[in-house]
Amino acid sequence: MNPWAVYALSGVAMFSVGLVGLFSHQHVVKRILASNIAGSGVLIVLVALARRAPSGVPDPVPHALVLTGIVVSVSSTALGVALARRMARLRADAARASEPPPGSGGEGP
Amino acid sequence: MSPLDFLSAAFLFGGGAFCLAGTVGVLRFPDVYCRLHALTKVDNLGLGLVVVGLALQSGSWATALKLLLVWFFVLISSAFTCQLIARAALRGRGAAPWGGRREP
Amino acid sequence: MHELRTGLAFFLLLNILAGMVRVIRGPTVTDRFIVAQLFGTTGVGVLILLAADAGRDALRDVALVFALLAPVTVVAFVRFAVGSDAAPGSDKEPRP
Amino acid sequence: MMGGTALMAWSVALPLIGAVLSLLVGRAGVRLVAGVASVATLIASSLVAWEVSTQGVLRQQLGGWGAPLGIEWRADGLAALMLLTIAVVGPLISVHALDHLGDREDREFLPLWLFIWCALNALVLSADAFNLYVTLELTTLGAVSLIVVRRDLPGLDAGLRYLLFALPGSLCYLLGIAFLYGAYATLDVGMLAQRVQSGPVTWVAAGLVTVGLCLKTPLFPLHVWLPPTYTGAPTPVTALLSALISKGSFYVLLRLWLEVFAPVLDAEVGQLLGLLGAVAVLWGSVLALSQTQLKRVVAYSSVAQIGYMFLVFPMATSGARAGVIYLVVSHAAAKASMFVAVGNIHQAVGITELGGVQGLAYRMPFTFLAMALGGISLIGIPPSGGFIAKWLLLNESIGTQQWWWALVLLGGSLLAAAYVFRILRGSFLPLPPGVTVRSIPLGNELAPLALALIALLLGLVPWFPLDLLAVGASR
Amino acid sequence: MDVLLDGVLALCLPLLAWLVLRTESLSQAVVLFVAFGLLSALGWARLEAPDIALVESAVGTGLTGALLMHTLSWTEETPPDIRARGRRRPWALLAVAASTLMLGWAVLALPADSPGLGPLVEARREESGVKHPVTAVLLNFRGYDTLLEIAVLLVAALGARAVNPRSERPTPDAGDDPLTGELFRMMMPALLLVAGYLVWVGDHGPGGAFQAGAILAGGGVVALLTMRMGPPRLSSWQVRWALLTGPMLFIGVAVAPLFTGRRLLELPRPYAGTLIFVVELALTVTIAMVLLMFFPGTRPPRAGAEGEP
Repeated sequence: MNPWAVYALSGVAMFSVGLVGLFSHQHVVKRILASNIAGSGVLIVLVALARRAPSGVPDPVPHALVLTGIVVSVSSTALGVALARRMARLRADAARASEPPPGSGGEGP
Repeated sequence: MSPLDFLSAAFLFGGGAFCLAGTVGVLRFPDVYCRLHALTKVDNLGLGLVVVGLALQSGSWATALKLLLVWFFVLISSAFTCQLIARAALRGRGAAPWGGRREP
Repeated sequence: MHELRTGLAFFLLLNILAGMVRVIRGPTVTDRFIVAQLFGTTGVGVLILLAADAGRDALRDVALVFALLAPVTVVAFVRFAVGSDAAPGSDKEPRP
Repeated sequence: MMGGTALMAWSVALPLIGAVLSLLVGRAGVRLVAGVASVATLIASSLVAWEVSTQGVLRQQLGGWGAPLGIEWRADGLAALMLLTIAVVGPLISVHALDHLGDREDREFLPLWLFIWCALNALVLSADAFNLYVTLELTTLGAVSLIVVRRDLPGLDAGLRYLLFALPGSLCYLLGIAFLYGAYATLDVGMLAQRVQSGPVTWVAAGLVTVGLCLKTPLFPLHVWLPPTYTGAPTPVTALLSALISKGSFYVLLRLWLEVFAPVLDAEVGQLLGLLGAVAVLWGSVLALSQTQLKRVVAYSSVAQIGYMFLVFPMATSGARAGVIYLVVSHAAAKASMFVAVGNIHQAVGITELGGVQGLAYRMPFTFLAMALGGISLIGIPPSGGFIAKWLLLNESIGTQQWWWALVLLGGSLLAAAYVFRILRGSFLPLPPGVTVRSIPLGNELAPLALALIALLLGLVPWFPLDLLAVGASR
Repeated sequence: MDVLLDGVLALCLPLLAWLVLRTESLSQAVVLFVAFGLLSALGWARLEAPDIALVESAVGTGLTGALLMHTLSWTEETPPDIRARGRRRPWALLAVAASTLMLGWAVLALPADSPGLGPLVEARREESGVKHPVTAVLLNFRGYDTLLEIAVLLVAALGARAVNPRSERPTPDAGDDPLTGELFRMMMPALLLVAGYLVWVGDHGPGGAFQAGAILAGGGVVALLTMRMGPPRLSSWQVRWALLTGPMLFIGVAVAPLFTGRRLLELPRPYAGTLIFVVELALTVTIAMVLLMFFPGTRPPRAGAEGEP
């Protein structure tokens, strides 16, 4: 069996695992990882399609699409992480502001 | 299989053996610092032997040099990695070195 | 020789999968990170083995990039592990 | 030089140049550069619309490469009308945003809005499936960056929620496109339309594309992210989201469905989409009635209005197509005017509860006139664009013997009337003592009024848009 | 043996993905995700996609790993109450399994040997001005996609930049040992060399602006985390020009043919190759700057402290 089908099926499986992870977890970073994994799954399917070419030389168009896809996926992952980071900071400040630190403690004014 | 191929196959097997040793070391050793030792073993010798094995059968000096370059960079980063992680483990997270007693 | 190289590549892949056990079991973050570095190096090994086949010389560039960028993650880890109180942007950083 | 096809290129390139230059000039000239770019793009878009109405469908092969290899643009009447809508509604919202947001925020709002404008123009013109994915992603990331422009906790929560719901939508769409490319070896929508045959690959691809775009539009079962995102985001950004950005993914679904999938898939799938639309209409309207927050009422009304749009799929005739596009355009204007009016009220009185509207009609006449006119268009009372759209849809539902869609239309209009009047009722009561009403700049009050008048104009002068829509209508 | 290697690799990618998402502790998930990035790079290598393996290795292990490692310091492990709700209801699992089977069925229904657009690209590759087919598609046949994609990068950088606090003053850091300084001094020349090589080789082999930009960003991250460089701020004009020269050049090249009656992005045949190379060079700087902007680093303690660690 031409190996492309194996990789395509594995890509589809990764896509499903990613989407399930995305919609079932609550932890923000986990959900961002899940969307990145689902993205990798779709891209592996695209490249697996490119390798079906009988002439042995893979079809370059899906490769270009996947290059664009990876850049888009990295941008959205990095943006998601930046937003999650800022939200964690604001929540920490809000939590720290709401209950005053017990003693002088390490917390600065 | 010319003698050169035999030699490169031997190197490749050696490299594989060291990689196995490194991995088993990382799995089996009791604490962070021993595992670091096992990790760098894979970098230096495991990869080194594989690189030499491939360089022998690559047949062109350019490829051989490029393989050595790859190995050289891995060596540098492995030296730094080992030192940095050991220092980080000792100071930051305070992982106590293994005191020699047999773990349960 | 192709069979030997691919076989060794497969063997190294099994090494990587074996390393997963330490990642799952590893008590501290440092252990897990060490295994990540081990994967990086073993991955370089697999790539240069695959690169020896005809027409796949570009995989050596991939191995080169892996080797070069390994320290980036290490430095990030060190910043996280050493100065978890002083790491930039961490919560416990005393407000200016 | 200024041929029709070159104008298409300028309508996409100008906002991109404007965005990059406004980033480059930094703090000083952002408003100037953005203003010039907006006016230039408005002119380019209207000229493209004029060229399409006179010369018919415009095509352009980007980079000089043919269809399967390169990317092609196709501007038919639908695309031209969408270009006009974006070019008119968008800048009006951004004018309002300049005063509504603080000084620092509008320096970040303008470049992002120009990027989104470029993405929407590119999306409307493009006839290449993967290119549509890139434009959808550019719109999504632009929208997320806009939602968090205020850097406050609700904005960040809204932005993350939107990102984590829009990403899987784009990925489903991309996987559907991957299957289509795998089966038919082309990404051009026109060539796909010729090559697509019924088969497992096409069904799965159509399912993925539909689910992905319904997640981004959003259609009823997948709409859970809409209310919290619309209320968390700053109001002008919500106006942009509801009026233009959600229309982008619906436009892609409409184009792919009517041209590629409809002839191949059997009618039951269209009925299912229509059914989901109908449920969305009832669900959105009922929830809009039960909300206490002003913004949430208008947000749930968006869920309902999107439900109307999906009624086009069960009756895939050219009349229904014209009706639903007319609904899209008039909803863009009307919903934008309502959200901008809500922004004014929030700025003036600072209260977001429905009760806070009490007695403001006298103090903020233009804002409430705009809200009333926008409400008329949402309900579909005769002189408004909404009425024309619902009238066309009613005709089609009777014409194709699917009378139940007429019931949904009428029921939805009734519920819409309920929640619009519920908002307006309070504003005519006497002003409660002790409520201080800050005066808001005239520009802020005129923006919603202009948007509402556009929705009204669409009802009074329907023949130009309808003739434009007829250009290049496939069936 | 090849089939065995492909089979195991294709099998353990989804397994690893499931493992990443199943673990409760975040540090375990991040490390497994880095391993997942490595294995997917091997997957790209086996699928004869060296360009993508390059981008995956440069971006995946270099930047995403470091970015996620950085997240460990500010997000707590999954709080127990959320974990309980994370269990999926049985009917949802059934629906997912059914849809996955349908996707698999569709994959198997795809024609097994359709060459796609490969032959067409091969036929017209000379006209594109570059010899490497992927670069030809990426920057000439479908150059419009890449133009919009640069806009995606800029927008994401704007969003992340607006959200990362710039005013953070670093605490006097005791942890900054001379070792990382040495590492940085040794690594940077090698990184610059390899990045330049990749941009140059992009013309006739796998490589190009994205790979080179990601590698430069890797070096920049080390500089950022070892306090040798402050985070790139949009307020300084050097950063703005470095960020926007690439896009402006690319838009200029795209719009220029409109003035002579030709179509958008229609590169003149004779010097299409050089134009593409110049645009790629400028884009490398842009991509490196954008990828750096995703890092929330802090400004160096004092301007004077730039030299000594």
